[in-house]
Amino acid sequence: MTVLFDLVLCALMLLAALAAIGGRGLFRATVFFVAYGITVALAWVRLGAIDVALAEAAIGAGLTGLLLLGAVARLRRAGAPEFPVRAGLVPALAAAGVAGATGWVALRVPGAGGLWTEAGEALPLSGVENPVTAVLLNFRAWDTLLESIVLLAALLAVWALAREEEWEAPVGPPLHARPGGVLEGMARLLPPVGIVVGVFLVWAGASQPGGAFQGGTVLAAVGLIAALAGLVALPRPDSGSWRTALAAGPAVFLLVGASGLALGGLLLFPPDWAKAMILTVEVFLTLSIAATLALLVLGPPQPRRMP
Amino acid sequence: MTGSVVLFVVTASALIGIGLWGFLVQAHLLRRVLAFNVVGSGLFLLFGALGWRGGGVDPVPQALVITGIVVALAATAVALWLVGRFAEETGRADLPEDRREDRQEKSSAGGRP
Amino acid sequence: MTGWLLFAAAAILLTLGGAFWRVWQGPGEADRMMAAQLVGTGGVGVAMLLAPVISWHALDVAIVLALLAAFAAVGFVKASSPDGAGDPEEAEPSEGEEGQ
Amino acid sequence: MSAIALPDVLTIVLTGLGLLFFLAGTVGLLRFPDTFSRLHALTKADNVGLGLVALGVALQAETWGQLARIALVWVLALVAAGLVAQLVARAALVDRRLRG
Repeated sequence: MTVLFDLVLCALMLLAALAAIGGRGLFRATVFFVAYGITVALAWVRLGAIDVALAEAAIGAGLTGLLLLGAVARLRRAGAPEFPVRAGLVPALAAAGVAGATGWVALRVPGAGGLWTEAGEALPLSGVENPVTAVLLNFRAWDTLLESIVLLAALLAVWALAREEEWEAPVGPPLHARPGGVLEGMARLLPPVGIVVGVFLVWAGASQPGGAFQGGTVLAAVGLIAALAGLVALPRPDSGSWRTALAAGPAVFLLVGASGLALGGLLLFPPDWAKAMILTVEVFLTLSIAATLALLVLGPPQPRRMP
Repeated sequence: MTGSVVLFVVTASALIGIGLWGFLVQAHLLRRVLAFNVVGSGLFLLFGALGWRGGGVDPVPQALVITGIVVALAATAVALWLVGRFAEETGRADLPEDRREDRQEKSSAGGRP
Repeated sequence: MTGWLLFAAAAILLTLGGAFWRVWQGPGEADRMMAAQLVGTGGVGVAMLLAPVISWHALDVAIVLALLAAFAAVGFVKASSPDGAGDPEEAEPSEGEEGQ
Repeated sequence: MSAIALPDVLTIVLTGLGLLFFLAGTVGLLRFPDTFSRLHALTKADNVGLGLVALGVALQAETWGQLARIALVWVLALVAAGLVAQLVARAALVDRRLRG
């Protein structure tokens, strides 16, 4: 039965990907990409990688879809034309060749090994019980620190696209909705639940699937729902409190990591202190991830057109 | 169970191929962002399938993939806002060097930078 | 029980194939969007059915999927409003008067 | 494996019924003639189906936390479906008017 399920799931993933890449019509391709994100999240559930499935569900099936649909509408308003695919034998052969070579090499990788056992042995020293969180925030803390800085850099790149005269305006388009309408009702209903879910995912991340990235993404998503309904005032890019929130995660991470210098080395968490240090980092990291992702989706300050 | 691992490895490789094909045949920049994301998720799945150890995935590739998913979102956001701004300035969503083959588009795009 | 749950999950996935057909076929953007919504609901169902088989933590994935199920649709209705930032309900009163 | 326990039988019956509703929703999505009747088929059938699946899985739950999560998933899915149906239908209406 497992094989039947896997076959159907893989077939759906491939169909959705093909339609998203090769299907005619930008809107259709984008909707297929959203459906594709959902099937990929299910594939991660199937593999038992719940931590990844949570991230993929929140990002692949949530934030990315919102970003893409917004971009499609924006291109349409700009009058950018669409074109048919430039079909030909050479690109198809090249892509098939790379795919075949990748699969062939991947299947010949020796099965034994991995870092499963090493991670398991070091887990008691990491300060947390969830091995994925241990890898993210302790064993490979460098990756995660730099990643949080990459997110910040991406936001700066997006903000750099603002026009000079709009720099003083709040970020994103001027969002509005009918007062008392369905959208506003939804924006009052979902965020309280979403905040509970997001905070739970961060808190639970120490011992079970979840963590700063998954929780932060959920928080960003429900914040965006409130913003889309026009319920929260959007900040200007030069807002001091928002800049503090954006930088708090990497800054606290660096500070806590540097305090490890006295105890052994940069970003080394001694076992007795590890739990408190990791939790501190995670709280601030969640705040920064939520703020950065939400602002990345909203984009730079945009023209205030009168409807 | 190894049968399923083979299936997921093959699917992941095919996804990488599909995404790459999109990169080669689509001139539209938003289509290329989609292709980039499909290649990325194919690679992530490959990590997952190869890290499969009976009942779960090795935590190290899992952590790498989570990092990858978040960075891919950041890159996608930058790319999409860049494409949107490019389209607002030029009225197009493709690059000049990709236009040679589109004869029907040539006449209307002649005056554009 | 494991076998049945996996079968049921596979069957729901198969019905999602129908939703895929509707996304492909359209004809309107609303048709495509709500077919994607069906894929989301089906995905929630599959994640729930996998929970007893794979890991009960799959329920957390189902919660996140269900919480954000409306997300893409909200993005769609926002984006399809005239200025790209509005709400389809706002357009109704004035246009309704025109119709009458 | 010789005798199946009662909760397991109920799980099979409930998830089986849920599957039928998913199937019905998909058939409606494929066969109904216009956007609005398709929306109807989708949100009704689909969420009853998901509810039955949730009940079936709930019978397998081992802790109260799992039960609470299953309930939350269902409630969230119901809310999302209702909201999305409203919003997408409005967007389709506006779209139709604008196109004449």
